[in-house]
Amino acid sequence: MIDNIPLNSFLVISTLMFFIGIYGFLTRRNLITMLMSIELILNSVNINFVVFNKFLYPNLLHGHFFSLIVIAVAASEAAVAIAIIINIYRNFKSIDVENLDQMKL
Amino acid sequence: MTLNDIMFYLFAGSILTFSVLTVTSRRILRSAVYLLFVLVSTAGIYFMLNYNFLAAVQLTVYAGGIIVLIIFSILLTSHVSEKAVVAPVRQQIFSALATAAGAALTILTFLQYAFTPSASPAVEANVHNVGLALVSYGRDGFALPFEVISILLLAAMVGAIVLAKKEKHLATAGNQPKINPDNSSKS
Amino acid sequence: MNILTLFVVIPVLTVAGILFTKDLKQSRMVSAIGMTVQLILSAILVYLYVTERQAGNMAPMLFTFDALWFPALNIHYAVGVDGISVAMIALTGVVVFAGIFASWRMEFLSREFFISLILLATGVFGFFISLDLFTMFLFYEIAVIPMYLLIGIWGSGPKEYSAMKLTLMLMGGSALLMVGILGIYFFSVPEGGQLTFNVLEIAKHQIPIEMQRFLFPFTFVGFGILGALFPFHTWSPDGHASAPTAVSMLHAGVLMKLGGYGAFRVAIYLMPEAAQEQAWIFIILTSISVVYGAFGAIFQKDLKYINAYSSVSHCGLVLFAVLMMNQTAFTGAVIQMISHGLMTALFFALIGMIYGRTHTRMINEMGGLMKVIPFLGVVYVIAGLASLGLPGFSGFVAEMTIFFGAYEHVDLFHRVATIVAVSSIVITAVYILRVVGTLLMGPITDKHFLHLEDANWYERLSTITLVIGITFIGVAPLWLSDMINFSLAPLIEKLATVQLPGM
Amino acid sequence: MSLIEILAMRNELLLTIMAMILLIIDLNLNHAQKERMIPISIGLFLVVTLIGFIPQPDQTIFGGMYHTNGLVQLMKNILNIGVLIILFQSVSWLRSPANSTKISEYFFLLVTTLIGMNFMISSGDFLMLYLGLELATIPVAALAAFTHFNTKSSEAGIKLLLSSALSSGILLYGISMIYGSTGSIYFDTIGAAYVNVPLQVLAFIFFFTGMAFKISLVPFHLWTADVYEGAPINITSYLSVISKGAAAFILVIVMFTVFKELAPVYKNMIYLVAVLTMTIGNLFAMRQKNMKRFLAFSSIAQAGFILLGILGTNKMGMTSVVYFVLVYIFSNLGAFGVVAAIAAKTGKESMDDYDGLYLTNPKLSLLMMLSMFSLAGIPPVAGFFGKMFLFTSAASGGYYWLVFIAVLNATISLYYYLLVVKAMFINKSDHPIATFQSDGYTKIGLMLCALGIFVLGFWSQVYEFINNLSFGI
Amino acid sequence: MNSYAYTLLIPLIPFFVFLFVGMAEDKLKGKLGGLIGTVGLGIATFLSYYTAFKYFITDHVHGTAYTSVKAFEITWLHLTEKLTINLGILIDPISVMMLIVVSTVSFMVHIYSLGYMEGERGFARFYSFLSLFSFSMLGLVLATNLFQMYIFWELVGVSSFLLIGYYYEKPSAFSAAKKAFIVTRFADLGFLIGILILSFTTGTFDFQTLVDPNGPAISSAGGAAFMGLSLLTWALILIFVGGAGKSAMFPLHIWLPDAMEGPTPVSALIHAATMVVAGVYLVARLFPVYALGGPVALEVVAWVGAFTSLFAAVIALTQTDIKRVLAFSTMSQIGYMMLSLGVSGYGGEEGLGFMASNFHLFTHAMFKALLFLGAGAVIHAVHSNDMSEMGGLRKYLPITHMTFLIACLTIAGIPPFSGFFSKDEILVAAFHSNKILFGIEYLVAGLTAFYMFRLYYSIFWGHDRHYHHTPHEAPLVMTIPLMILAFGSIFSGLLPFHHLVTSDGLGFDSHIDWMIAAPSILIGVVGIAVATLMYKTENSRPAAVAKTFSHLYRWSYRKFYIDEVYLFVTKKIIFNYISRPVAWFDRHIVDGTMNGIANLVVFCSFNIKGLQSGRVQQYGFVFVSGVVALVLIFVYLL
Repeated sequence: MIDNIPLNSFLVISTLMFFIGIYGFLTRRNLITMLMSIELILNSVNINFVVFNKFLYPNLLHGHFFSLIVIAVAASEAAVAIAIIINIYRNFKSIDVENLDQMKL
Repeated sequence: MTLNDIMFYLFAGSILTFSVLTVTSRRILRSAVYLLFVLVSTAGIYFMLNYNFLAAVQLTVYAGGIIVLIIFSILLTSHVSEKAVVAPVRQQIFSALATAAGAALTILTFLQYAFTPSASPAVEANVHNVGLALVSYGRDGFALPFEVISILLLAAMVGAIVLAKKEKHLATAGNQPKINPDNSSKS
Repeated sequence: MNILTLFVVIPVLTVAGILFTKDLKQSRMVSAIGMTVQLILSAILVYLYVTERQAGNMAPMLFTFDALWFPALNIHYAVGVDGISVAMIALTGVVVFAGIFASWRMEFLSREFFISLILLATGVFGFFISLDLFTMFLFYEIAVIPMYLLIGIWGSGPKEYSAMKLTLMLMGGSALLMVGILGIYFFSVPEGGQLTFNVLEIAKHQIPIEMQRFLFPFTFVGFGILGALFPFHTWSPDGHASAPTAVSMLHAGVLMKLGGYGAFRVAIYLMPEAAQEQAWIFIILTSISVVYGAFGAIFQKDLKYINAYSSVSHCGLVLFAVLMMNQTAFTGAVIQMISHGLMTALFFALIGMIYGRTHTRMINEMGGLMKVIPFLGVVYVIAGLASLGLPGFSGFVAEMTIFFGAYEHVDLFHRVATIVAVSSIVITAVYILRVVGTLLMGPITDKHFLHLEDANWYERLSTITLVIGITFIGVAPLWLSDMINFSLAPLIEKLATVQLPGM
Repeated sequence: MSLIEILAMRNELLLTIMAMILLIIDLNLNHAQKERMIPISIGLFLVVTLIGFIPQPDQTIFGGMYHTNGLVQLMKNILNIGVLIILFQSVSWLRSPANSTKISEYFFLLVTTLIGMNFMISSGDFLMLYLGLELATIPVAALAAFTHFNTKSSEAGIKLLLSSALSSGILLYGISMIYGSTGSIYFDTIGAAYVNVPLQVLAFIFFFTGMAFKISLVPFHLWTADVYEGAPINITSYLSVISKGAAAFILVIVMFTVFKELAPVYKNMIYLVAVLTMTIGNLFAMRQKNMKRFLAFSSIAQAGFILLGILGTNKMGMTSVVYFVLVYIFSNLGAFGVVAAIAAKTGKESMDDYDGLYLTNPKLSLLMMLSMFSLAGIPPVAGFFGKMFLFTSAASGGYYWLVFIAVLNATISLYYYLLVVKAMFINKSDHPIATFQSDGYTKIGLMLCALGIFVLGFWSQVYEFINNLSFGI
Repeated sequence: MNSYAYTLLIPLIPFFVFLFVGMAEDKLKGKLGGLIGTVGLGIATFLSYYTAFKYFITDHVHGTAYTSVKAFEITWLHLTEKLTINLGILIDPISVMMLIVVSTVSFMVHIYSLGYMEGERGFARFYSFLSLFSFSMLGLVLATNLFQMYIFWELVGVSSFLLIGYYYEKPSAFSAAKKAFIVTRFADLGFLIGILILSFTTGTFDFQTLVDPNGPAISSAGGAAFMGLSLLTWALILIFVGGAGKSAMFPLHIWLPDAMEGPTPVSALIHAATMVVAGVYLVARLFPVYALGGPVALEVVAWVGAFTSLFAAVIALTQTDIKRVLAFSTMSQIGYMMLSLGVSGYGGEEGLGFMASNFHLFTHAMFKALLFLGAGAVIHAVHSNDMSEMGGLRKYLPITHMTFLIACLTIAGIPPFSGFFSKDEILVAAFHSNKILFGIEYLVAGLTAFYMFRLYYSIFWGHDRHYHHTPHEAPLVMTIPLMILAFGSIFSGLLPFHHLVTSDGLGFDSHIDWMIAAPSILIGVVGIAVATLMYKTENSRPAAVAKTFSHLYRWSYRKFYIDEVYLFVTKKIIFNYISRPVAWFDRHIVDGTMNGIANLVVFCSFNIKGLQSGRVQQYGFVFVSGVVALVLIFVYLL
């Protein structure tokens, strides 16, 4: 279907997306946006898996299933994360990551 | 340029644009919506690649589930109009540098590598094949991860519940001994 | 059971026994019994060893026992003794015995004190009986670590600092040692053989010379730190000064000897080629040690510091002798170890006893003690005279043997080094007499001293044991030197085969 | 697939069943009865642990996704014992009113993470590895954030979760590259196809950092201290011992099998990381006054030592790593156990509070001292042997200078371990922690540790046993 | 074993006395300890005389050379393959002669001390030390080899130390003891190094082998050279340094005057008659080696001896402490002996100096012991050492006076007293060797006569001082030794030394050379006359002389400031400029480095805390940077 689009285009996109996600993780002050950055990262990984599967190794569905599992993991991660974030909001009345420095040295 | 190409660049463009917007927008709710767009665009690419099942999952679980969860929590924890505090410029610059370097190195490496496609005949990722693989326990079957992920989901559920559970007796017990007095560790 | 294993078993049993005691009286009793048995056992060992040798047993090690411990790494529990180890064991037996009696009145946490002390002794005994580098290292560390508690808990002055410094420096030494030992292990046999930690096995082959060059400094300095090699000796003055009496005794008397013994048994014995090549560096360092320690001692005011610096000087002489690498010097090194062990233990015992009475160790705060505590005074003078190498005491024998051994080298470098080392005998006399003069002679400086009591029975027992040891060796050294001499044969043979290009 | 083959997964199956049983029983208990969960859970877990010791043939099932052999089974047993001790040690904490309503959840989450680890170390492909890793992390994050009223706890939870998400993102990206360059997610297939080309090295590095995060190697360790300090103490010990041990184990396995062709490259990398880890970990640990934080940093330094075993890339290396992990579990749990016992009774966890502890609580102090010595690698306790063998395997690769640096670091670590000893034995205090009695569970837990610390070293059969199961490149 | 085996008892009896008395010190009441010691030494003395009789008379075949006999020998220690330390007893003319000297003087002192030390605290201790000294000294003279000699040399040193410091509560006494010990120890360093060189050059310690004129030791003299002299010469010079230390040769003499802080009998025994001549004995012992192997060394001996004798005599002129005067006189006389050895040749008539030296040693022991014991009796009477507090004592102390006068005449070389004979031989020997040395000795002879009679007149003549109580003659137990020694002083000159003690064992004929003797008598008489003139009655002449030669007088009085130089060297240089910097270096540099390393670690530890900020995004940043860095390094750089 889109065989004429080079593999590398996908890879560049996913890599960029991956590092954008990391950038977001490193700069967003809000815990939820950090979580969203994580989702970006995972999503870029998924693209990688899917694209590799499709373009290089279409005989088996390894990448496909890997993506599937990653989505599920992402969901459970998000669930727990949000639970904790809400907990934090209860305690701090804020979810700014900068407030989370009670422990340092 | 075929329609497919156009579609691809459209999706690719939207993925990149919205990704950037997600991590830069100062309104959290908007970020969430941009993220939704990214995820939907990704699903579009999956569709284009003919991985319909995966695309569907992407839409339902990711876009439908996670984003909704996130939006709920945003609504719970902040005002809609509230603008997010921006990280200091220094932090932004350094992070940008590090990530840019990382991206450059990674892309460079990718481009250097000569990927060799497998010569074996392709398997279509239709529901039949996917379903079969999910329950087959031989080589290239995914029954085990499929089972294990259920434990993970259960555990996450229990974990989330346990964390979210309000403790009635604690609300009243002001004299509860604090195991970690907050000032004790600021050394 | 193998007699050598008993040397480890008895202290362990003693420790176990102390665990069941309730107060000072009981725990010191158990310790005294245990260590008396140990002393007797040492005497028996000497006797058995001599008889065995006279019966014509020419094996390099006697009473050997070998049990495979970690088969995968070929680690054995291998024990065996030659004349040198027998001598060191006897020394340890005497010093530990005296140490127990010197701490007869250790009121504070007495059980713990005796346990730590005897654990230390266990390590030392274990070290001397080991033939396997691994167990040797194990026992070495066992011996070092109780030191921390002993100084830290029961010490005086800046005890935490001293204890920490001592422990860390010695452990730093064991870092070097670890590299050395592992290196030796991996080159213990020619390519493809079963690697071994056994000293005797390793000695059969030559470690590749490049490896020796790399490993020798590690091993030698590693042991050298324990033997107070300049400039790694600074743990010693502080450590001794802060340690309680018995600990100083054991430490200076026995533990520091681990350094000399190890340098000899491991560094030189297993890597003679590199030793020959690199000896000159360490000869310079040890010559400095010898003179430097003595000069350092002149200036000190604290009795323990004086003795600590004197130990630096004397132990420097041990390493100096070891590096001379001939039969006479080796013999001298061993005798010096024993001699210094006894003398310095005696010194520290006396210092502890004097300190217990006057509550000061500063010599300028004391004076005229000979009149009030004549017994301790006389013994102090004896110790001093022994320390400055008076004939009739062990120090003389040791020093002379070392000097003659060292002078046996015909080249100018060795001879100049020897003369530098010889000159220490004058400096030693200076500081010893300075102490004796200020401390014991002259009028009594403080009227509180008039009410001091002379030594108790246990103090007498402790000191007299050591004095007997010192004089016995000093008067009749032949048996000892012959015992050592015989055991040096394998090493001398090994050294004789060493051919170095361009040397 | 026959039933017998399924039984190869007996650990995971039993633990899953146990988790389910816990949930079901919990539903039938009212608030007052929750404490009954403690003996039930520990009893069940004990059964699982014991069953683990029944010998079992080597098996590979699910087409290679899951495999088990003697070594893996041994590792699972080690983890089981560790968790058992942690369960014993957490009893008094669980009984406190704040937690008594959540006892079964605690056990449930702990057991699920253990299931994750079991899957992880049994994994035969990267998918299971990843899944196990996540299963071993996400519930722990929930556990770390377990104490609601404590803000630090929540903070620890979110820090753990976010950092680990980042790291597993990177790890996943690495796996995707591995997949992209080899076309498989199975270890056996990949191992045959893996060579030293930039993409694959890059993929390996991404993967390695993800694992390094779990083992908390420098510079991927920064989450450790905060999380360890904030989390409930039993979770801290769980993280520092069980998680770390399992991750280190699978890392060694993967490096020895899948990435064996990269050995020349990763040896240098490990050299660098090991030096950094030991040094930085020590430098941080030196100044810590909070015992949990202190142990956190010390465990970072310990992780650096583990890397030494990998450098040998031989049978001895693997044996020494597993052996070290085993010894380390007992030593560290001994230390954590004492800290936990004291914290549970008095709420004190600063080193200054330990002044004069020996005079009031001699047994705890002795155990603490033994643990410290074991961690520092001082004979005759087991830690000495553990460290010694790690050094030996590094030396077998010719890394003498690294051994030297490592032993110097061990010396530095001795410094701060001795600080604890000093506090307990030497320092005087006007207000020492009063003499107290711990409950029976804690005592059993502590005694198990003491036993392990003493016996494991001298009992050479343990090492031999491991050695017979190990393999090298 | 041979017929001399019993000689083993000679040193061993005092040794066991030492052990017994020393250990049972507290239990021995009254004079018991002293009596035991005296009896023990009496036996040893008897055995010594028996040995002398046996060796010189019964066992000697007339006309043959005296041979040396090893009475006893055991191996004490194996040093190297060749070198073995033996302990044994060597009987030959000089050892037998020394045996007589040592045992006689020691026995006299033992008896004398029964009176002199009466009532002292630690009376038994005194006797145990005396016995220890006797043991060591006897062991020294009987040594069969150089190393044994060194062993006993050290023991002698320590017993001297103990005896000088007998009044240990007096700081001056102890510091004198310390000084004596350290100075001689310093000299022994030379001795030891000399032994090292000698033994490795010759391959033996044994005297019999060493001194064999045809043996390997001497023939190997041409061995390796160092700084222009052969190694053997260096060895001999260094050994002489050891001897010079014990014998208080310039510049190692400074301990001797201070050593007078010890009890007077001790001074008589150790610092006049026996120990201080050990240096002479040492050179005499090795004389063939010196004479044949290292003439240069022998020359050094001669010049040092000559200079010391003059130097000490000049100092003795002005001292006021009677014991110090005697001490300097001792130095001067030992200088004579050294000189005599130094000018001697080997064998027959050539060896006159050797014979003369031993002869003088013998006579000097008698009269110097007598002088000291006499001085002791005086001090006993007036409780002071200072000449200015004495005067007119001849009427209170008649026996002491008489014996003292005899001794003075003897030392002044007036015939027919023994000193005349021995000194004459020395002068002859010097005359034949070197005229300058000879001249010096003439001068010294005159000075000796002068200062001895200055001493004599100051004590016994002049008017009475204010004594605390009327001085009275010493008890019999003290005067009898005086009389015996006076007898010895008078008559020992008649002994036929040139037949008994010669360099090669063979006797030779010797007669008094009046060409030399007469002027020497004259010089002696002049010296006495001047002294009489100045000191017999109190007058202003001494003060006038002192004023005329004020510089010389002050230098002499202050002993040429040698003590100050030593003090400067020890206190300033060693203590302040070596020890203090070493201690400082140790504390601050060596220790400082170690602490510095520790501090550096702590410093680092504090300075990396920014890394652990508690901010999870920074953690992430470090994480990502770490990944990037690893990628950069291991993918692209390596």
